[in-house]
Amino acid sequence: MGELKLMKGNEAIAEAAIRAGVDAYFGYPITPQSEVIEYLMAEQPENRTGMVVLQAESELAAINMVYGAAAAGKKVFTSSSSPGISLYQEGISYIAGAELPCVIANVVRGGPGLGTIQPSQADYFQSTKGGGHGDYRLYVLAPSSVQEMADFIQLGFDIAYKYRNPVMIQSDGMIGQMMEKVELADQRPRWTDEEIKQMHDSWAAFGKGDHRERNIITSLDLDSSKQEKHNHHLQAKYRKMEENEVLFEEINCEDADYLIVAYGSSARISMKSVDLARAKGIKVGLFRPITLYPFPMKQLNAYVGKVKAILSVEMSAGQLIEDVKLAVECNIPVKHFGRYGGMIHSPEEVLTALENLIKGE
Amino acid sequence: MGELKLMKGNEAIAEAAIRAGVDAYFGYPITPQSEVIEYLMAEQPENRTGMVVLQAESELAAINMVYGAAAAGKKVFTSSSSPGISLYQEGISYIAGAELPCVIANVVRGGPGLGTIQPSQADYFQSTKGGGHGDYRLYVLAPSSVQEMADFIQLGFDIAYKYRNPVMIQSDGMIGQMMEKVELADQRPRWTDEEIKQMHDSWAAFGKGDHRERNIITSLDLDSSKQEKHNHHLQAKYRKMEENEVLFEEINCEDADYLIVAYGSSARISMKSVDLARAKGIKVGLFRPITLYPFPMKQLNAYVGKVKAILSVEMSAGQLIEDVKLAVECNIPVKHFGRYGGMIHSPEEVLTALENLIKGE
Amino acid sequence: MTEEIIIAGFGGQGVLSMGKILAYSGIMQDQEVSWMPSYGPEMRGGTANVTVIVSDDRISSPVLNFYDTAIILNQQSMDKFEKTVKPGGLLLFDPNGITHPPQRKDIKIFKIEAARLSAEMGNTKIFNMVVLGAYLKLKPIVKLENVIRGLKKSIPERYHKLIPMNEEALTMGMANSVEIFPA
Amino acid sequence: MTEEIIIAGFGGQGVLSMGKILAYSGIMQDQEVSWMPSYGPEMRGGTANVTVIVSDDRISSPVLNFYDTAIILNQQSMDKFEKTVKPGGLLLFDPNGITHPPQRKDIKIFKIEAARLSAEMGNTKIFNMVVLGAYLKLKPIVKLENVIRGLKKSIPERYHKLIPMNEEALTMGMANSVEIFPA
Amino acid sequence: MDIKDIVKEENLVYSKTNLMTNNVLSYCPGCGHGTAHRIIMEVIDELGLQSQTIGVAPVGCSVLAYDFMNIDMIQAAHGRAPAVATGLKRTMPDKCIFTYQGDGDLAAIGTAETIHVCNRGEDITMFFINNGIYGMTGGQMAPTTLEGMKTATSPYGRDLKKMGNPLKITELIAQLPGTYYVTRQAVHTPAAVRKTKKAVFKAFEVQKEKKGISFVEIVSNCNSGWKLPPVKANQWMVEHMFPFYPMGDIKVDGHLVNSNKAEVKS
Amino acid sequence: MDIKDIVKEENLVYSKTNLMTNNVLSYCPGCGHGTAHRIIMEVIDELGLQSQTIGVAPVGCSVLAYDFMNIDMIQAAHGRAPAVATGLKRTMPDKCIFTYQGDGDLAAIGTAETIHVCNRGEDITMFFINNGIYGMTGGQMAPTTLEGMKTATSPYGRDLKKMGNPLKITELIAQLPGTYYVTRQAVHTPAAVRKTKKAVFKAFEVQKEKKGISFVEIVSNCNSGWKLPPVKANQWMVEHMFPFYPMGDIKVDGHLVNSNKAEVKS
Amino acid sequence: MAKVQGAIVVDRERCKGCEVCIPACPTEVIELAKEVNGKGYHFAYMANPDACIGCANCAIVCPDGVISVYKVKKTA
Amino acid sequence: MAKVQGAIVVDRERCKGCEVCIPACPTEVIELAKEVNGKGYHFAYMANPDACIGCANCAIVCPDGVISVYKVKKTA
Ligand SMILES: Cc1ncc(C[n+]2csc(CCOP(=O)(O)OP(=O)(O)O)c2C)c(N)n1
Ligand SMILES: Cc1ncc(C[n+]2csc(CCOP(=O)(O)OP(=O)(O)O)c2C)c(N)n1
Ligand code: SF4
Ligand code: SF4
Ligand code: SF4
Ligand code: SF4
Ligand code: SF4
Ligand code: SF4
Ligand SMILES: [Mg+2]
Ligand SMILES: [Mg+2]
Repeated sequence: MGELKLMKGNEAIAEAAIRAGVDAYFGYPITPQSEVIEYLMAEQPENRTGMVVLQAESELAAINMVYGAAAAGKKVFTSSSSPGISLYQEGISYIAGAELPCVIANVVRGGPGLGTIQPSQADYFQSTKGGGHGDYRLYVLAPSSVQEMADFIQLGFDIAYKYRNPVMIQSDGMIGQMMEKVELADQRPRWTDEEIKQMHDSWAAFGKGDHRERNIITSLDLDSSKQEKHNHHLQAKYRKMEENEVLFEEINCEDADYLIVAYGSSARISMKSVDLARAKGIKVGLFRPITLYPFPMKQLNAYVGKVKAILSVEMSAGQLIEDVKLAVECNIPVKHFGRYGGMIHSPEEVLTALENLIKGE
Repeated sequence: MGELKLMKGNEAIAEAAIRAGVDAYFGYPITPQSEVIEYLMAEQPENRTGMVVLQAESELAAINMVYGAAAAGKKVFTSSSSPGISLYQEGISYIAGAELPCVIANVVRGGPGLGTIQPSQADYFQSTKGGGHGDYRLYVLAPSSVQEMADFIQLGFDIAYKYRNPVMIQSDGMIGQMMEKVELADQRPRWTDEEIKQMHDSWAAFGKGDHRERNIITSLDLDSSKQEKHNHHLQAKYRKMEENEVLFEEINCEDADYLIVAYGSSARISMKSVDLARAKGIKVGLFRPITLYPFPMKQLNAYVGKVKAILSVEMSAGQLIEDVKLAVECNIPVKHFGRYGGMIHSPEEVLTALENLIKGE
Repeated sequence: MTEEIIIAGFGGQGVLSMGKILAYSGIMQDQEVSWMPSYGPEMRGGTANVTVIVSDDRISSPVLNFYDTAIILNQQSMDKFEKTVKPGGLLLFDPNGITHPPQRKDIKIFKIEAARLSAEMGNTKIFNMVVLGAYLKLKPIVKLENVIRGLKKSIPERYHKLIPMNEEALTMGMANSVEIFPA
Repeated sequence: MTEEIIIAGFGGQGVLSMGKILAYSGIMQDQEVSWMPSYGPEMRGGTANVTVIVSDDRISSPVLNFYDTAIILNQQSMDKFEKTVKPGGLLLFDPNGITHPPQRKDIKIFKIEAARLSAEMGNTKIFNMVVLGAYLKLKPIVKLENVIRGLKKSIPERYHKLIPMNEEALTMGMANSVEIFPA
Repeated sequence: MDIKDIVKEENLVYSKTNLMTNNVLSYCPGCGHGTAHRIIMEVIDELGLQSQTIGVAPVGCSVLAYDFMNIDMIQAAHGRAPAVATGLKRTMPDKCIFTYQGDGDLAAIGTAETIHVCNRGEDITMFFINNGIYGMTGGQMAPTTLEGMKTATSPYGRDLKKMGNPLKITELIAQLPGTYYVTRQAVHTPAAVRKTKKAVFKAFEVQKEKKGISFVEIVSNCNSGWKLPPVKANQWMVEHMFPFYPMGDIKVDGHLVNSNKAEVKS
Repeated sequence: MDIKDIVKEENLVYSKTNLMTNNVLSYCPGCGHGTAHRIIMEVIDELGLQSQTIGVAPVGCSVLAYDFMNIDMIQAAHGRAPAVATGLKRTMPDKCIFTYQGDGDLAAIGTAETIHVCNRGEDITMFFINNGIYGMTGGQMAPTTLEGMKTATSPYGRDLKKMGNPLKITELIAQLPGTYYVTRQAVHTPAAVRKTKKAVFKAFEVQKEKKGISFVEIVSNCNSGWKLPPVKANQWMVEHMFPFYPMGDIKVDGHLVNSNKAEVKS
Repeated sequence: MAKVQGAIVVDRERCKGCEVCIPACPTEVIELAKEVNGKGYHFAYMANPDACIGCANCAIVCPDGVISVYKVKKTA
Repeated sequence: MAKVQGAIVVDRERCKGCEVCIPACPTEVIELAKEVNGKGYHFAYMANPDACIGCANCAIVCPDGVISVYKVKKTA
């Protein structure tokens, strides 16, 4: 068993990055996630593992530093919050287009605009359907605990390198700011230059040896037919992820008449609502997508014919619900419940919404 | 009847902006829409109407210049193409949050990343579901002709001011670069300062008179409960748009056994496919959403029970199709057909896809 | 066992660190814990609060509307949180600065004069430890030894010399809470 | 009436403006028109083509795979577009630089030596007008007077003095196309 | 003479201008932002410009300036106030437009907008509150953070090799032909406040004359970020910030005042 | 002596370096980009750095540099090459990293990244191709476009009052402590090419010694944008660009060469 | 001889006890109160009212603008 | 006396006929051909081969790097 600590989600993700042997972090401060870079600066990982930490002059610079380091096959991590992530969009589209592996954390806050600094889940569309231009997808993980904040770093890099695709960890101010017990993985060594060469010589730009052609990192192809081919390749990759990399959790679902579908902090709150409802004799289960993209379409669809209705719960005006509807192909009635703009729903409110759903309101 | 001209879509939108009495254009060059600013610079609208045209140092600057001028109640227009629009996302979220009217044109090109400069429709999700952070919506118009490029400027400003909401005109390299006959509206005078005061004194920041409190343009409210109220207000506005401002076109749909759903340049191509199919005896109609948001949900749903299947055609790997599916609530089978990454499908390819759909492939 | 606690007061009263020590103590005895603070610039000179949950089982929601225990350290927090104590629950407060004492009859109410006591001990920094002591006397959800272990984990090594003083404060708190019976 | 035309050649041959004049001519006689160019930096010194549609009805797709007429002005374009002429359609080409003349038998094929003729007229700039004249002789979809009106609309006022010369080139083109019968 | 006899309406010689609202300032005790706000509003009041002025404050501690300044105001995105101000000025060339920006805002994320608004020479006034730190987000390193200075993201002090040099953005923009009046001031003493107020007057005059950018840097404390009580923070500022960011005019009437001062290098 | 006797393997004194690929350059006839590419590749070849070098070219006519330079290359987003290079250099401090940027890229959209990479003094080399125009997108005005110069977005000539001043970004970054070697060169004549090549050598040496930024501006033609045939374009460049952007070193060994030259004002 | 006498009025509830006014006063008029206001701040007050000359130094450096200054000419 | 003689080889198909090499040549060796290459460009060639001294000036300014230069010492 690894080391046990009480940590904020923001600290856990930072510590996990050091331990995952990440090579570099680039970021720009923004509430509610500035603890990520603050923790890293205080920990001086350059002394622990040689990991580089740099405060960029802006989010644009940060995401493009990520692009640069990732282009060389280096493990690179960045984090920001909603307005900063909007500024990342061009860079993210480039990273996806150039097929670079990296992990990006969005500790979501209330929007739109400057909004609030309180928790929110209103960046679901942006993360899952592409806030940037073009047809691309991020692998989107939604941690619902501090432990998952830590765990999803390693998992994220595994996927990022397996598919050469950017990975988004989408949490929010609640998961970022709360402390929980976290079991930390043991330190992994950073990849040596030799290892990087062995693993990524076919694509990474770390200097052309005589044994191979030059490597080029680009998302450009002025020839549309080649660009389309590249897009087909990307889409095939996404189909593979949809086939193989879906993650989800089912809590009390076996005998459920109703389902709550919720992710991240909403799922945590809804767990309590399930307890409250069960105490009242309502047979409800919680279906928690862990990957927001690829969304557990088939897995949720399996409840067709089994549950009477679904309550889609999110801290947003209604984004997750579209995927829930698409998943069940309109064969189960789905209703939305959510607070937003920085407001967090209480377990009791979710229960009430569930009761209203059952009453058919 | 207004003046008849042969113009590129990009030129038509620029000329229409002058004639609509727009106060300012801010933009940054990018293919395939640089003709917009080039036309404006050549026309010197400061001499024609007093309209200001400024080449900004970047897209970030451009969208925030738009924010500034719109904040004062001025009619302001900008245009860019996919990578530039990704850079607009933070600004767009602010504009939506602060409820500022303006018109933004995206002449979409193939992505992701730098992609190609050829036409594409892969920014559908970004435009309609929010590429920026937070729960907000743009009113999204999809012109499918040069005439509509011109017409949607005035329509766009009407909606923008009616709802105090940003409007997106989403076309692509094809509509932007092609020339067609266009009938230009007569010149409208720009609003005088007095008119702006009369119409927008309740909110616009052009200088506080003694007769009123100061006006504040902001998207910030650190108090989440107030921010949530503001979000409720925004959502109510979007519901109103959904109720009142949906636009669409139906071609050969009365007796149709099958529907093609397509917008913009895809709709133009599909019109030809409908002709080809009808010539072969296939009863197919074209349903063209003109507003991508609000999407013609009810109007498309009206075909439930009437048509056997729908082919959703777009120059993208599959974005429009999600709204089509949500609209028909899975009561009509829907299949996607599209070329992408800068490739344009031919009328014949669409026909083949339709025939395959009918054959049940 | 699951204990759901809100601790609320001024920013400077050590509300967050009290919660943190409590949470760490839970970890020391293999329990599940969560610690969810209010955050943001509104804390600048303003109020602060933290929700702490200690449980034998997996913790569901880290934010709550109702609590087993509310520890309340200023009037604003009293106004906000008195009503959130579950029936039969506990409200512990420091009367310093409280102008409207709690009125509920369906909960247990205790006061601890931690501000006075810590001032008397000549060290207002241990104020929060006095409060924590009082709480643990009333709800011994964590053992004192685990609190000390938790303390060691949650403060930097260079301050470990202050632990005996903190222990004293805890004991002082344990000895001095007084039950209140609303009129 | 709907006429779907592709005009293809080198960037410098006036391909795009020929299409534009043709489209403007259609407007002059109240027809619907569309003009869709290839665009982008690949044009830099490379090939250019434009699809022009002139019709009495609303025009559907401005991009096409098959055409009623192909006007072809270099070999690369011949390679690409010979096969896109609809059966029974027209292929008009300038033989200058054409190494593999068209071979199809199911279409009408005409040549116009516009490069030579315009050189002989001492003005290579009117090359494209010679080609246009040849085309209009074969498919008189727009009246000459409307072409002149279209010309006036599509070139700046200060060049209007050149219109007579353009007219001459059109006439020259009309008189000089030659039908080809592939071997 | 009794205090009551002195404290009478007719004897009032100074009180907060009405162009400051009655909302309680959101700033930490002793923070220079409040004083800077008040001086600017006094000048706008004295110039009779309330109805003509639109202020732009981007993100930073002063993001809530609109709660305090009794004029039409716009809250801008982080770093983009110069662009927003350009949008305003270009469409309303006769209005008085100013930005009020922190050092993180103006010299980090907003560098491009800062350089280009100055290079274009827009007729606006820029107030630049340099406290060497990101106040609002909890005291992270700013471009203007001094060598060795400890912040939340330079907890062992700013290390120039790793974190770059403190940036004299004011000297830099003074080099551009679009700037007309550039000065550096402070608000920690009565004398400093009086000088700054004069500078603010001059800045708005330059704007009125449409001579290009007028730019007033105010070196200020950030007690919370610096982790010092206000009076000590002001002392620290005089001892550490002023030597690196020397007080006084840098460019007047379009001319650099003194080439020593205009030296950008540290 | 017959040509055949001269044209023999053993008599070869100059031919394109193998570090340039055999792909046909996508540039317009006579465009200086090709020459600039070749010189840089020759130097990398001569220094034996092919396997150590990673180039970063953002959007601009040279976006396809990766088709021509026979080294590992990264195509960056418009303006962001300095950030990309920072990501590379920070994680591979011993590799040789350069950016190759146009004036639109480096001095407009990328201003913040340019200023900050220079202010941090990253150990990278920057090549700045200043042709006073946005070549790739069809000849729009750049920050470096001269007063009165006609472009697609200044069809009546650049009007300073409306469009801002031509920006001497090179002089500006030379003021920053993070830059060590800053020079302005050209590639229009054999002599200029030879000088530029020396500058490129020096720039890579500075990088090897980790002294901070080495920055080589190359003033170049854009025949298409300027609408002049190549040789005329070069003449125009000498007559109009050089007076405003004078040739020569601006900063050597960390010191400004000559205060006249380093004057940013126009 | 006419001597100037002044007085200040501090808005107690808005004063944040930052002490910036104290060194600004040339005549050492101001101190912080032992009591706190509703926000928990020790507020400024005229500890030495007779010394006040109404120079407004305190007021113009007060970040929160909570000081009003009054001044009269007193005939000696 | 040993005199230097040179020669250049232009890759005709890659030459873009930009003429930049022409003024670079100190001995006026180069001209553009009347014919065009496959891309339609008039390409550079040694119009005056005897004058070539193999100085490589033309080659180093050729943007497209299409000139190779050869040089021999010729004994007079
Ligand atoms: C795009 C974006 N990135 C980051 C932030 C977070 N943020 C808010 S203010 C600020 C910096 C504040 O520092 P400064 O501009 O110096 O103002 P101060 O608070 O010191 O007065 C930052 C990083 C944000 N709001 N938006
Ligand atoms: C975000 C973004 N905005 C705009 C563009 C369009 N664009 C491509 S290159 C370029 C400018 C090119 O000019 P310069 O950097 O001077 O390079 P040059 O072509 O002159 O060598 C522009 C505006 C883009 N690709 N991406
Ligand atoms: S954090 Fe610093 S800048 Fe912000 S209000 Fe407090 S003292 Fe002022
Ligand atoms: S457009 Fe200009 S910069 Fe680009 S290749 Fe042509 S000449 Fe060179
Ligand atoms: S300066 Fe103002 S806020 Fe500070 S102590 Fe004095 S009166 Fe109070
Ligand atoms: S007015 Fe002058 S003398 Fe009176 S208290 Fe203030 S600073 Fe002191
Ligand atoms: S410089 Fe090169 S490309 Fe240009 S004409 Fe001479 S040989 Fe040809
Ligand atoms: S090598 Fe020298 S002499 Fe020979 S052609 Fe070239 S420039 Fe002229
Ligand atoms: Mg600051
Ligand atoms: Mg350029």
